[in-house]
Amino acid sequence: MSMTPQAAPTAKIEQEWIRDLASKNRRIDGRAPSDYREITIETGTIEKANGSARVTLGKTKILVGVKLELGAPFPDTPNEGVLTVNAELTPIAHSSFELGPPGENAIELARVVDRNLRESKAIDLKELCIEPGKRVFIVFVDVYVLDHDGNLVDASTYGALAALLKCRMPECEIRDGEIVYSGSFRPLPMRNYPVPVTFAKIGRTLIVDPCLKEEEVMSTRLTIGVDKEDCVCAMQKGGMGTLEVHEVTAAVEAAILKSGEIRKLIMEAAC
Amino acid sequence: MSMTPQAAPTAKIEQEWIRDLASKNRRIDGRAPSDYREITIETGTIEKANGSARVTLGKTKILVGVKLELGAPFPDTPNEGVLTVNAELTPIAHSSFELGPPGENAIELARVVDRNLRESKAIDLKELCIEPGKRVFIVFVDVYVLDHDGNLVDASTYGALAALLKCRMPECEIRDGEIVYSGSFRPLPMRNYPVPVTFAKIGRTLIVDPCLKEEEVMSTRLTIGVDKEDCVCAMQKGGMGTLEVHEVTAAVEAAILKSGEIRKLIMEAAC
Amino acid sequence: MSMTPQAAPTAKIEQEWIRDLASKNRRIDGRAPSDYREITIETGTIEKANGSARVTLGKTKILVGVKLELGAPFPDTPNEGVLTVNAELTPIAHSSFELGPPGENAIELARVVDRNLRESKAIDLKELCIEPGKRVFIVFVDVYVLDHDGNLVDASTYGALAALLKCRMPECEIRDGEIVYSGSFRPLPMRNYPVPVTFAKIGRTLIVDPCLKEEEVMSTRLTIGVDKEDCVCAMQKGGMGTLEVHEVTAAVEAAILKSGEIRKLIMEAAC
Amino acid sequence: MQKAPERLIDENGFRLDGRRPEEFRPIKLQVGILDNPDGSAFIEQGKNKIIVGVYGPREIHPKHMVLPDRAVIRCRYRMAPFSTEERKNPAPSRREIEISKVIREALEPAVMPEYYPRTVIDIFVEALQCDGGTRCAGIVAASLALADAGISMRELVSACSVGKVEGQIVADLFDLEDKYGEADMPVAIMPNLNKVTLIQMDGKLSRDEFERAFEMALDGCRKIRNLQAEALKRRCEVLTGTEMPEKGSLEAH
Amino acid sequence: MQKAPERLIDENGFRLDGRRPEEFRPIKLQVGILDNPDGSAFIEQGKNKIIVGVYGPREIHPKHMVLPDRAVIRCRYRMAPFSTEERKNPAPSRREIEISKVIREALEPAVMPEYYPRTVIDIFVEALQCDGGTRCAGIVAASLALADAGISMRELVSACSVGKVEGQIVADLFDLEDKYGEADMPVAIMPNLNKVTLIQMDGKLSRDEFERAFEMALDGCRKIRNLQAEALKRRCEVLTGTEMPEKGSLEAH
Amino acid sequence: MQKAPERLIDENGFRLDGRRPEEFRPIKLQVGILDNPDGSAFIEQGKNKIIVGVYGPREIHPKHMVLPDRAVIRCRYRMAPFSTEERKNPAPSRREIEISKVIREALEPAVMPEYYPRTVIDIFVEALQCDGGTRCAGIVAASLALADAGISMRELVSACSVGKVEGQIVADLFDLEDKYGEADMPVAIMPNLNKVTLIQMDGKLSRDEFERAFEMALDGCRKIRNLQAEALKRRCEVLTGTEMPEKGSLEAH
Repeated sequence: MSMTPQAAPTAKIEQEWIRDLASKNRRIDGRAPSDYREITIETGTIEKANGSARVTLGKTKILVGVKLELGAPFPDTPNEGVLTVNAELTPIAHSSFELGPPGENAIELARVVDRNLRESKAIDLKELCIEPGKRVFIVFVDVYVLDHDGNLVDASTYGALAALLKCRMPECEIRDGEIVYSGSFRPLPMRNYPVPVTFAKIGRTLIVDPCLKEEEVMSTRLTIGVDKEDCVCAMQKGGMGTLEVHEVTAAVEAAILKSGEIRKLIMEAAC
Repeated sequence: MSMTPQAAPTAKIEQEWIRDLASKNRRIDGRAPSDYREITIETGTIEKANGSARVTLGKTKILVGVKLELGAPFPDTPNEGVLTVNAELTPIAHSSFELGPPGENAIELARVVDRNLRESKAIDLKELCIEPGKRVFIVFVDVYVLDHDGNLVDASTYGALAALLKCRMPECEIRDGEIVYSGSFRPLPMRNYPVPVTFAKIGRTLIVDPCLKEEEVMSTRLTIGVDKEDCVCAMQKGGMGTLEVHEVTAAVEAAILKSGEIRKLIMEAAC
Repeated sequence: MSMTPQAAPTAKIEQEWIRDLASKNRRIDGRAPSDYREITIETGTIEKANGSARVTLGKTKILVGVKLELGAPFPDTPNEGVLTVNAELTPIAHSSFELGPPGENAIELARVVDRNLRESKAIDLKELCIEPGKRVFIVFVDVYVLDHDGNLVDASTYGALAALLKCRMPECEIRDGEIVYSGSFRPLPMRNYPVPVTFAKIGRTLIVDPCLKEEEVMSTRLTIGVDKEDCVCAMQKGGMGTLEVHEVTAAVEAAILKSGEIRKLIMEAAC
Repeated sequence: MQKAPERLIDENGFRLDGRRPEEFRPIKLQVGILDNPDGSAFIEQGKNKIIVGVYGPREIHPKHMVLPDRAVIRCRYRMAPFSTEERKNPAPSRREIEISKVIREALEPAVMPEYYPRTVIDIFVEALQCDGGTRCAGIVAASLALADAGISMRELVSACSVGKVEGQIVADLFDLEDKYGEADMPVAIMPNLNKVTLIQMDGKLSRDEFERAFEMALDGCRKIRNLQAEALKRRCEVLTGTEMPEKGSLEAH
Repeated sequence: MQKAPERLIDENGFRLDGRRPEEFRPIKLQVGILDNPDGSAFIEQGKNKIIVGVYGPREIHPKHMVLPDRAVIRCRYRMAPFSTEERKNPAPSRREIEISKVIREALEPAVMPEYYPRTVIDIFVEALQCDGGTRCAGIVAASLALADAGISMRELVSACSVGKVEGQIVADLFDLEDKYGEADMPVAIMPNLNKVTLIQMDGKLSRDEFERAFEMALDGCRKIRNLQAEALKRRCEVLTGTEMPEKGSLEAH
Repeated sequence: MQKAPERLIDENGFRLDGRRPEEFRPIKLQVGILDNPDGSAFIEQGKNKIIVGVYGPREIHPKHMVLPDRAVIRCRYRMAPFSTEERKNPAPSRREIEISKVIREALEPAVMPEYYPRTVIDIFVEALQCDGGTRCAGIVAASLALADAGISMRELVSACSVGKVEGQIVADLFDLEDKYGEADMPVAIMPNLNKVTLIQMDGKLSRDEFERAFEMALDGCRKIRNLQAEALKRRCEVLTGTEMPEKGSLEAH
């Protein structure tokens, strides 16, 4: 059951200060409203995964592992592989993260990452079919949040995209009903590169890439996923506040601009 | 773990009054001890279900949906379809109903509905077999309680019976190991029409069809399911009280009489 | 999540007394440090199981049932049957045992029993294969603790071993892809007979076979499983205390000696 | 199992259910249809059938969930096992958990929880039959149920979904269009305050398409606002005795 | 896997286990066989083997479950994984949950919980081997375990099952008869008060058959009442030192 | 799927990863690599990659878990879904539950919980990649994370695994050796106090083999103790400003 969250523990006075700065288009770490924190992306961290990437976004640290497994397709898409995104807010990443099955925040995170990848048709799932209706590759994208300083959606999606770009799938064919692996590997059939840009509304100001303290003050969050053709492929409003109509359209415009830079960064890290 | 329930919130004085009335064979809503509240049954409410029915029993409101799916038979009955009854006490139906997996009351409700249908052999499960040992129809009967004003067992079973009577199963056959649907539908093979009659013991009086306030006062509940041949097909005593031997036999006699009227009503609604 | 347990409810003064006795190599029930309580083993208690045994170790009472079922092998051992050990600390066995899925103590218990059987290669799992990669026997060993007075690991493993020694598996073969049972039975292919010996450290004294009050006082527990060739096949340290290096080696030596006696007792009970 | 239709819009511009691209499905609304909840409402929108019950403000358990200066709002969106083409497993799905959250966040801005400190307001959205756009329909009915429960609100929340099907921007996608179309975008607003309280999007829209779709959604919400007001008015008339419709029917007026 | 037997009653009127239709299986009862519980009992009835432990009256956790004027009674019926033909999954089944409830409700009328306000009495029924009629056997043993724990009771609860097999009313069905027979009816009473505390029925009985079966069940319960009294007497003798049987054995006298 | 290798030690006495029997894998340790936890550490040992975060001493919820005279220590060992050859299901396995317990019990003797009554110290061991001996590696890193959090400790806990492969006693088994070898024995000690805090064994060792293996493990732990001390020293230098390495990297020095 979804429930009004407890108020953030940040001191009121610090919250006031963040709001005050925002009203002057300024931020606690000196960034402009449209600035991202430094993004670093390393790939291949986890050798046992088919693909992996480690992303830092300021102090936020994310690890993504991609595993391929054989399994059955969904009955209504017998010719397609399966994409499964899972996210864990590990308890080391923040003192408020709890043990147990994923809560609504982890589920929303996984579903927004999934939406970006799926709706932009980032992976050509048809090419993951080995035997129609029977055996396909299942792509497990596991997002592991290790240190939480805000904007998990963007960091996680960048990591997932980088890990997928680096992912190698084993070549195989069916002989006499049995799977035979050739021993060689090839990249996943990546067709699109969705890049979300996340905004936080503090007072009347929209900023991008909020850090955790900014998230604790923001009234509303808006994530806009943009694909390689500058089309919007995913949107998600979060938080208990509202948006003006013009804020939404302005955010879409800004996201289209911003996503290009970040995409370049991801593509470089993953080649 | 089953546990003595908390006392009902009804005011003591109102409880006294209900007991007092009962001792004079009277009831808060003016009914005689052997009177049911008004029963209305509508079918076809849920077009996406194979069968459905909405029952109101006074202010109690129940919705039942029946879905057919293909699946494997139980190993010890390879030639029979499968009947599965599930009941949910949705949290909108009463302020005391909790979220989460079904508790003992929901489970008992489902099992008594199931017992009525199964033990009276209401459905000829053998006719639901498509390929012995491999593929049969699974009949999912889902009872959804929407507004709780007592006597959920009777309302739910009436709804389940009506929904099953209205249920349409797709005609199909096996060709080369694959299921081929003809596109036409036929009724389920209904062979019996069990009708439970539920009694509540208040003081020394047995009444039928208790409303919620009566349930909060009753010491004992007794449900007697009667089939179309006036045989008893299910019984269930509930509550923390006792019954006299003659009360049980009197209830059986009364149930056999009463069930006939109600069966007629259900059959009319479902044709 | 594993967690420091609450202190035992035994009175401090009794705890002091037990420690004091231990320092003089004496015990509350008059045993010497190296003495086990009386062990009784009965087999065949549960006729519906393929094998069963009831063990009493002083006042500790354990029941073990073994069931064989057909199932699929693990993908990486297609020619081997499957051994599965499960343990339940039933709530009748001690006032502190809680309902619900097995906690860490029940899981550790099951895993140490499992480790003794598996690592000593007690069962030749290859002989449980019926159709490689498809159908094998799964051996379910279910340990049911009925009365807890300490040293559950030893009692449970002795019970599991006795039940397995008494277990009868149905003879069967594959004809035209179907399993055909001959109707006759044979023993499980038992190849080894692991016997754990459990030590408790109280103060600086190591005793064997602690009763519950001794367990509540001990700082450390050490179980050493010994196979029929006097090799160590399993070890498990428990508790929040430490062991001296020489204590470990002394315990191994003592366990090898002790296990022989106990093995004889189990073998006698199970023939 | 449903099969993918060959075309979602025919050569005359009609959709599979006969609607024009910009046409919304008819909506029936009914307020106050259950006896036990403090407020309730029912919405039928095409084949969507959703019933919402609200309990509260009431005491909260366990106590540590109390917020000292406002009501806690809880929301659960739930699909009945028989609500979909294939039977839905009764265990809560990730989809249901996410939708519960976005519905709560779409309604939070309209409620005035500071009036009810240390209490909880529970919103139960039961989707009895699902045919596309149920989160929006759920929000529309939940607004009414909150009002029926007498909870103080700044404004009603109205919601609808728009999207793209075979290259065209269309209103109010039903199930097949949602599944096989190119984009789906649920939007909720407080129409008289002109504030967006929900926006999500799945699919692919150019910036221009997005703006046309967004405009269509805002228009749709405003129209639904009128239907909501009418439904509340009918409910008031019932309560004040002006009219006496059949109480408790799942059929809307 | 078990197969359906061709006949359940042979031409001489004997059942598969050699009993006459009206014949009950032999019952062995033992009281006080476990050390840790406050009360315990063991019943063996044919192949049924059930052990019951009672803890209480004791403190209740969590505190909000307290009832101010009486003890809470909790009951769990549980089938061991090895108790049935096919291994039972250890997760609690719906069957076990229902039986826990009906056993509790069968025992509640006999206990005097008003003597123990603000406490809990826990009844754990562990079915070690199941062969038909385990809820009745569990009630019989639970009554004894409650008495062994020194809980004040109005009367013992006695229980047995009757049913119909191949058209005949028969007593005390075992597993195969339960499965392939025509009806099974578990009944529990407080014999000296002549009150029914449990009645359930599965199957098909005409009114006349029902009355004959019910009468047979009442008779059976009264006989079991005598066995229960004897078992308690033996326990008393042990406790007062009159006799000293092997303590802790799962074998009954 | 991995296949069983034909040999685990070649004719020249080298293991599959090129090590000599008595040779440990290289270890990289880094302390203080996460911002949110009170203490953190990272260990890389061959392909093992494990990160540990410690929170505490902090308030404990729920309150009834409080111990009046000491801190509660909680520990969770967790394998990431991508950490193993086959993807690991995210639900906690019995293996993880057992390892959480033995890690906690291996660390408890080193911590001085009596300094922090009524609080909890949480130790989260996240195995990001598993290649044999992860419980030992986790203990090594957890010790450092506890120290980094400023928790008072009697001594560091050092740990390593030894075992038997093709008849030889070998140090620090990696995954394939663990799986296809003859024995695996994880050991943890407080080296300067010479106390064993963890010992487990799976497999088959004669008494003589056990003693040689145990000695090898004790030696290994003492060497790892030095690496731990160095890692803490580096961390101190960072904190006191002597040196400024890249903070937050998962790469160890």
